[in-house]
Amino acid sequence: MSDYIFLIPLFPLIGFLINGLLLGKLSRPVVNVVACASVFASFVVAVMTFFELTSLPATARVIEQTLFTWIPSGNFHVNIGFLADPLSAVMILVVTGVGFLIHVYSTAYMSHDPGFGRYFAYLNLFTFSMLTLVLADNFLLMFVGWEGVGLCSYLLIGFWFEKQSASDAGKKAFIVNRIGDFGFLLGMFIIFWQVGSLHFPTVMAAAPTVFVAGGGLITAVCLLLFVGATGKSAQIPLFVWLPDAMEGPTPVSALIHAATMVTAGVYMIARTNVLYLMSSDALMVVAIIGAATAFMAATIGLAQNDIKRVLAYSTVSQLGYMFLACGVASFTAGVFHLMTHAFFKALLFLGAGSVIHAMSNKQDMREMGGLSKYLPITYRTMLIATLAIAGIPGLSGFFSKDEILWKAFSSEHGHPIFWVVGFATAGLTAFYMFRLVYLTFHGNERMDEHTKHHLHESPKAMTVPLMVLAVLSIVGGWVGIPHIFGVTNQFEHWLEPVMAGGGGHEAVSDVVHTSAGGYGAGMEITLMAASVVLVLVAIYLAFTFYRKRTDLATAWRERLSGLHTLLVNKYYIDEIYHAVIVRPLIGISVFLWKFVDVMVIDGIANGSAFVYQLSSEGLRKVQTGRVRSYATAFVVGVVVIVAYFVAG
Amino acid sequence: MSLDTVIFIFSAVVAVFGATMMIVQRNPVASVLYLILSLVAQAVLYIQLGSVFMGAILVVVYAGAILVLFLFVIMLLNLRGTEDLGRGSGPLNQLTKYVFAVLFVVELVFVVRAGFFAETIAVSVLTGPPATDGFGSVENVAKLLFTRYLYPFELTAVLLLAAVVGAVAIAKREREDFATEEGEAAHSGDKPASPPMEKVEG
Amino acid sequence: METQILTYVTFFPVIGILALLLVPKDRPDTVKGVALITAVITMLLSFFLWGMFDKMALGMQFEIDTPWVTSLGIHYHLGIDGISLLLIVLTTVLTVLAILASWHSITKDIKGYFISMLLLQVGMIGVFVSLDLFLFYVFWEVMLIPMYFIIGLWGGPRRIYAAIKFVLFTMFGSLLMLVGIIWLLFAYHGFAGEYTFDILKLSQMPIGFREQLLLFGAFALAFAIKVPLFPFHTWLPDAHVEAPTAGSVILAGVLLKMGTYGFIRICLPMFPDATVAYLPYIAVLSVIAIIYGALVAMVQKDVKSLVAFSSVSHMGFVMLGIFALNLQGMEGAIMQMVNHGVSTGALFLLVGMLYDRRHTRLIEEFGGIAKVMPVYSTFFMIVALSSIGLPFTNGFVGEFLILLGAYDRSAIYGVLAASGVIFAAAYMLWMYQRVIFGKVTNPANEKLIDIDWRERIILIPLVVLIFWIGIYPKPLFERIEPAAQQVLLKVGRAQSVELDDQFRVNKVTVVDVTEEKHPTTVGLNPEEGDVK
Amino acid sequence: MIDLTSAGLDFALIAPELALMIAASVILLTGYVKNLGKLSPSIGLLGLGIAMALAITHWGRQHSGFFGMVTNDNFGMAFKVIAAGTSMLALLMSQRWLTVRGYNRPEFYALLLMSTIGMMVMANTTDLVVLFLGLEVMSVPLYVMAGYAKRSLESNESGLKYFIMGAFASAFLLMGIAFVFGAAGTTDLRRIVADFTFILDRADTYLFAGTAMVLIGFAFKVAAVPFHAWVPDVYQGAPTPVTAFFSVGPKAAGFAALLRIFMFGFVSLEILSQVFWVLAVLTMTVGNVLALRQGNIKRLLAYSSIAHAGYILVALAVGGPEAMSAAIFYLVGYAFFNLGGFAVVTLIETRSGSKAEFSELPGLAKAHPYLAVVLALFMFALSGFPPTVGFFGKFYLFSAAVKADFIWLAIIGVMNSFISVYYYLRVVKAVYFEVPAREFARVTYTPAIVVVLFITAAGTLGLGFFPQQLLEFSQKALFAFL
Amino acid sequence: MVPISAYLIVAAVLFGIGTVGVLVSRNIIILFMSVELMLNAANLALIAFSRALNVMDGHAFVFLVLTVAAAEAAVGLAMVLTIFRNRDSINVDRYNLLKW
Repeated sequence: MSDYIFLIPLFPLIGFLINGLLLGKLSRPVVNVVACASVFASFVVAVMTFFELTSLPATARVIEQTLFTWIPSGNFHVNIGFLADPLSAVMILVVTGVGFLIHVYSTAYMSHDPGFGRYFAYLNLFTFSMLTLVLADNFLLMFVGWEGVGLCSYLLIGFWFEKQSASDAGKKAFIVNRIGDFGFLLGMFIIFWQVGSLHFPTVMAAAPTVFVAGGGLITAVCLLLFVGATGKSAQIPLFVWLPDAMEGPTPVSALIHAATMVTAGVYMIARTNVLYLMSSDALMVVAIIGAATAFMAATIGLAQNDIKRVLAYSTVSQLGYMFLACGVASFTAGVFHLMTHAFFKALLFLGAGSVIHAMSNKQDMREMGGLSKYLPITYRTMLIATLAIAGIPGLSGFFSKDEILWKAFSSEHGHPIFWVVGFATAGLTAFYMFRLVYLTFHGNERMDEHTKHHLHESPKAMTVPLMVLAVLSIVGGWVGIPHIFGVTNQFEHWLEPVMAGGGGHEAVSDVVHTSAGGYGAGMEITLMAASVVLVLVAIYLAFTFYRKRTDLATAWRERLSGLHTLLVNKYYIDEIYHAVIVRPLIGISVFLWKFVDVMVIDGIANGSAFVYQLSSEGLRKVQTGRVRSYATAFVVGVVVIVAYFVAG
Repeated sequence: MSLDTVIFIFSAVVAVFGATMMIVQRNPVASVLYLILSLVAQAVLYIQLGSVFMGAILVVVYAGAILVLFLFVIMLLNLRGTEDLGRGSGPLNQLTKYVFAVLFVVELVFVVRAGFFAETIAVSVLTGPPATDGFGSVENVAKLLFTRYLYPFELTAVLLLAAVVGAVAIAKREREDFATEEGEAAHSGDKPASPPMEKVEG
Repeated sequence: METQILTYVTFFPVIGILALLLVPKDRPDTVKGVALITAVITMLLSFFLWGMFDKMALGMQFEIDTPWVTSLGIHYHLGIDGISLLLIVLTTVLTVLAILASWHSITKDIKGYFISMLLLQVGMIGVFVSLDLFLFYVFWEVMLIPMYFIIGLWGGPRRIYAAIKFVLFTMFGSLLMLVGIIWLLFAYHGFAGEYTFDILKLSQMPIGFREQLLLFGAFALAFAIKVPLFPFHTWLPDAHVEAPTAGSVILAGVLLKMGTYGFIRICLPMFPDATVAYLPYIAVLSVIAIIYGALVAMVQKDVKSLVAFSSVSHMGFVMLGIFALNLQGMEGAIMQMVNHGVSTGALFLLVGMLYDRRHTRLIEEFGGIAKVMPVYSTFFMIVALSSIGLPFTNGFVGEFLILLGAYDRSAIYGVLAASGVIFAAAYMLWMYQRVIFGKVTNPANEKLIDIDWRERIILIPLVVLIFWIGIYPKPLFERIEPAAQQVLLKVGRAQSVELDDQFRVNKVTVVDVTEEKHPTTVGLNPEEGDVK
Repeated sequence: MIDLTSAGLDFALIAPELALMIAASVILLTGYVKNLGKLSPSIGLLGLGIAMALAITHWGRQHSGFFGMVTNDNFGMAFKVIAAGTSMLALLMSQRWLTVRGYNRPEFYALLLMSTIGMMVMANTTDLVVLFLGLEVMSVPLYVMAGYAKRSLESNESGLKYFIMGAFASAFLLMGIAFVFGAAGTTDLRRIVADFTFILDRADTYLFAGTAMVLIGFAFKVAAVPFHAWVPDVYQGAPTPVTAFFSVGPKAAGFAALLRIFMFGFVSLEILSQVFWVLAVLTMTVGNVLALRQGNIKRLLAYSSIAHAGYILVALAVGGPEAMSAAIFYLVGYAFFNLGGFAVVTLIETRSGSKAEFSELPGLAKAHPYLAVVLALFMFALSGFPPTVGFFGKFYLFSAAVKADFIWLAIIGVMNSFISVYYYLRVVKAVYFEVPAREFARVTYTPAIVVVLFITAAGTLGLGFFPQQLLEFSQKALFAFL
Repeated sequence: MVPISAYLIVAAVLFGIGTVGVLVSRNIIILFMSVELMLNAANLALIAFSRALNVMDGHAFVFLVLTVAAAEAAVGLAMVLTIFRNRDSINVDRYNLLKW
């Protein structure tokens, strides 16, 4: 009985159709119920799927289902088909689970917005697309979900379309994503013309025989796919859209731009790990981009004052971690961090949402402070999340992040430099996250009276999801406790069948993992300890700067003003893109239109017409109306013709 | 140099002279007279060529009838070349006219001379085969006209009829016009050149 | 019924025209009614055609072949394959919608308008069904006249310029085509000893390489102008901007397809070697058209001319697909022909609806429409997305296959053309943002009424098509695949190419395709055609 | 083999001419008798009808008489039919126009008939003398008709110009015939054909010069560039129905003569093809280019008729039966749509104060939708749009050219008809798209003109849809071509 | 013995003069007479040729041509009459209402 997977994406689709087609005809509670129920239903199915998979033997944990043929064109044959295996199982659980919580949260958060129907329709559509993405059994269907989520993020970012900035951000997100999709498309083309199919199992099976390992072609494929990933998962150079995406409603940021959609890139690389393992160059690139993004975003995060933007950059940074993991061929670690990150980052955003909710839609942390006593639950849950992301031992973030760091250091694709970068980033993360916490919840209350008067803890519908997520952010990591603590890495073990040796080569616990680049367990412990220490230091610094001696913060800001402005302005990357790409493009277009089109081409057409008219005017003058001149013309003709005859 | 030649040269010169004078005259009457002169000279050439009858006809009909018609018209219109024809066309224009006209003459002459030099040509260098008796006589012309050229001869009748009808239709004064009812309304009086006339006309 | 059905489909509108002639001028509603009924019946006939079409069969179906002008071998030869079938249905459907769309917007000389509309339909369907070159040419030209009047009489301020430009551009190409047609006539006579314009017979005839080059040039010019391919596209924006809504819908929806259809039906099968020889140039032009159109569309101030330039870009895709010379490209191109008809048609309809309300199409005049016309905005969003080729909308299926095919022909084409996808998103969404999103700044927009039922009825079928083709295009593919294979097989006749099992035409060589390779080649050498 | 030079005075041979002559005489005799004058148009029609019928009865038979001066063959008959038909339509058109202008007098119809006689004479003879006389019989009445509206300065001028140029041209023609006579010793084309080679090497220069001037003489009649200059002036000035007649009748006759002389008589001079090539290209191009900027419809149609003569000259350049039948086909089609166009103009001109300027057209579509449609039809036919006979004619013509490898000629031809589209569309544009400055003065239809419009329109469309019959006609016309 | 071609040359010259007359004379009457002269030149050629070929067809033709000339003269002069009435001028160049 494995033919019910299609229900997972179907339910949200139904929800979307109901809410979408009957837009404005349904009462608010009905809409809420439809929306949440549909997602919950697919969550249930997802759980069932999960357990069915567990029931199967590890090697046979694949459930495939083909609905119908989508595009049949010669030997190009693509089905609407779904595939559930451990990897997608993890994803659907995260998507539906976290998704459901966020739906619930939204019912309260959007309770005052007139466009709630539209909102939930979009949200369901998003869930549908995301599930299609993770369940697709071929690249093209994945691409469908891939673009689908892009569309939804466009719609949801621009949800408050009357705000110029919002619609701008939406457009930006979509177009930047398109650039990524462009790479994805080309990747697919190569795969198809090489393998003759886009079906995942087929491709993965055929890849080793079709492609030369380390060859240019496979590298091209991986890199092109990775371009897609950078677009979707906001990596350098295409990360610019994510911060702006914060224009959308906060739950949207939580769901799309933290927990699920942005991780699609990671998922896709994990899904195609077979290909990536065949091209160490591609892996190298992925790792470098990942590390660079992680560090850069973290630095920017230091200087942001908008609470959501801080979280946004932290998201970018965390995604960088995941790519770093993939880049060092430790896809398991990547996916693991993906999951934990989904928990705590969703929590953080929702918390931020509740804060903004309470602050009557103010987002600037400089106007906050001391909120802990007004929003106790929010405060506590967010604190947990912060600890988790900072990597305090025992919480989910710790395990996932440290696995990544360790792999970056130890894996044969890894390199100490990666570790160093990751290590530094960990410190930065801890610092800016605690900066956020202190600025928001501690210290004197900087908000104006009016806002202060309205401060209140959010309703149950919002706090309950917070608490659930808090729990998850704590325990979420325990499924992946590394071997050194003498337990099997359940998570790695679970994903093993999907990974072509990637996670598998050191999966079995009792194997002493000297294989990991020849480093011992001792090393791993040391590094772990080091990072913990660094994190604690960072937290202390944040405490001193933003709690104890705020003057220091300002002092340092003065001292490093140059650097500070650079960070505040996000390295001026938006500006650079605008100056280097957008502006010239517009210029060229105008030139093409006004000059090439109007002047050259039409010029030639109308010009030749004009020449005819002119010659017509000229010739008319010959027609003087004097009969004798006609006779002259006549005689000229006679002379010529007679001469011609007589001569030849 | 036989008498023949002398006559030929003389009449040829006269013919050409008359023609030339005709076109350079300002007074039409004079040019008509010059044309008559030229025609008479041509008639002489006809006769030299053994076409006595046609020569006579040329003088009688052409000089006698057609050109008189010209004179008649000239008198009718009372033209004495007094009208100032204004400046003619510009010098360049004139030049081209003359150049091409002359070119044309040269061509014709060349054609004739080419025929002249061609050995195998039927048009013999000399005056051709001796004229068969009665060549160009009235009888023979008549025979031809009423046998072989009967049809064209009849056609000339049609032609002349058409010409007469046409000439009348055009030249006739308006007063006694036949015209249908609406027709009457359309034209009033017969001083056509006057602008109001044009208006009614237009 | 079955035997003559093509005649019925083609000429049924004539009955409508005759009926219209009898209707007095001062009864506009009757006129509209008659026109609409005629169009609907024609549409139903075409559906019937679709139903009876045997998707398994290779070659032409419902053929009718009766002599017309015997002494020149001109036949009244009709017949369709999957490609024509799709385009016919598209034509009939769009005509119905176009007539509905002009219900209120056309006020002056309604009778003449609908007569030209139906006449136009006859011409268009005729082009798609005729298998006789002469007939093809006749329909091709006939269709100019009603379009000339539609633009010139019911168009915008610069309508006269646009109308004349449209006619002259099209004429210019088609006249050379005429010479080509005549040449073929005698070439075939020299080859088989009979006079015929039969496309199927003519495409059996081997033609010398140099002749092929010239003939392909003659035909390709006519078709390229119609498509329109890059340097010949300038008539399109003018025609679109000035034409009334329905005119633009038909123009973009069907007329442009006649060009690409011509390539598929005539140029490729008849001049395979020339096709291969010209391939790089046309492919490059198509790529230019894709990017050029998109870029120029981005900076347009008038929504309609934006859509017009987007058509240039989209038709560039179609051309590229055709000249990818493989099954994917070809089928993608055919799909894209339909898709473009649907999406762009819908876009023009939408723009028209806005124009009916505001009598302007300048982007800066609008903004915040979503607030006042939510339903409209939703439709607009869907159509815009299909036009930028979002998966599960019709646009994606075609574009993807085209790009797939083009990539196989040459990676460069694939890459460059695919970049067009990005620009498409850019100009479309930017326009959408400026028109629909934002606050209502222009007071004139404050009390716009949302679209009424008539307009919804116009749009819903198109939206249904958008998703149907996007999600379950199988029925269409089944019908076009045999046809596409036939075309590629014909191209495979070329000395210079070889076909692999997937009908992928692999270029072998062009240069050494010369006379002696064609023992039976008929060679009138145009160069010697001067004074003699 | 019948004796083509029989002396038999078989009047059956010239029955059509006789019929016309009788009709003309009757008109002239009864014309000024009270109340009988009104009959003269009908009498004329009757005569033309009889003549046409007689001509048709001769179809397929082929014999000669009057000492070989008259030769009946299908070719001649075809052109007789064309001539008769043309003048019928012209006659029907002219009545109304003349009446309004006050020139409705019987001799007009007599002249029309006589000039028709001239055309018929030209059509069925192989003797240059008869050809010359026929030309004169045709032309002299035409001169008069051109100047027939004698109170109109334009008409006077048009008549005079036509006369001067016509006489000038016929002088050249005469000189040419003289030279041919000098070279061949005969003026009968059949004799010339019989011993052509002999003549050629006996007196080639004479022959060449003669041919050249004969060619010029008829090139003038068909208005080939550079002998076209008179056309616009004469066409514009002459009464519109007469112009209609000019634009078809004499052209057809001229082409009959040209075909007869150069496709039969001097067919073996290969130099001809080149000359006609140049003439054709010049004529097409100049005609079209000049027409682009005309403001007067009659003048525009005049230039367009020049251009059409150019198209037909293509056939002469190409040569061969295909081309000739194409030329005949085109002439017939052209007769229909050109006369139709002029009929509309005539109708418009019957309004007082009208000079058939472009500025008078706007509003026509509103005032007379059907008239506008018909006019548009003729314009599209002139520019060669399918499914009109105009398109098929061009198609047939150019296909003949392509068949004989004159591909460049064909291309130049189609390019020219492309240019022509522009100015024909200008007319349509003026009629339909432009807003009238003032109210369009309504025209009044007469049965006659309606009949003309109907016939021409029906011919233009019908022959476009079903050209087969006309094709066969034009091919049969060359049967035993002499 | 005068060679025939001499006559022909005379004819040619006369014809040429006639042509020149048409081209240069602005007086309509003289212009007509030039045309007549051209016809006569042709006649002279005909006569000469028929003499040379010793066939008399030329004579008959000339006879016919004379009638043609007469007819033309009649019609032409009638026209001159009319136009002179309307325009009070015999200058051909003045008759240019119709142009371009």
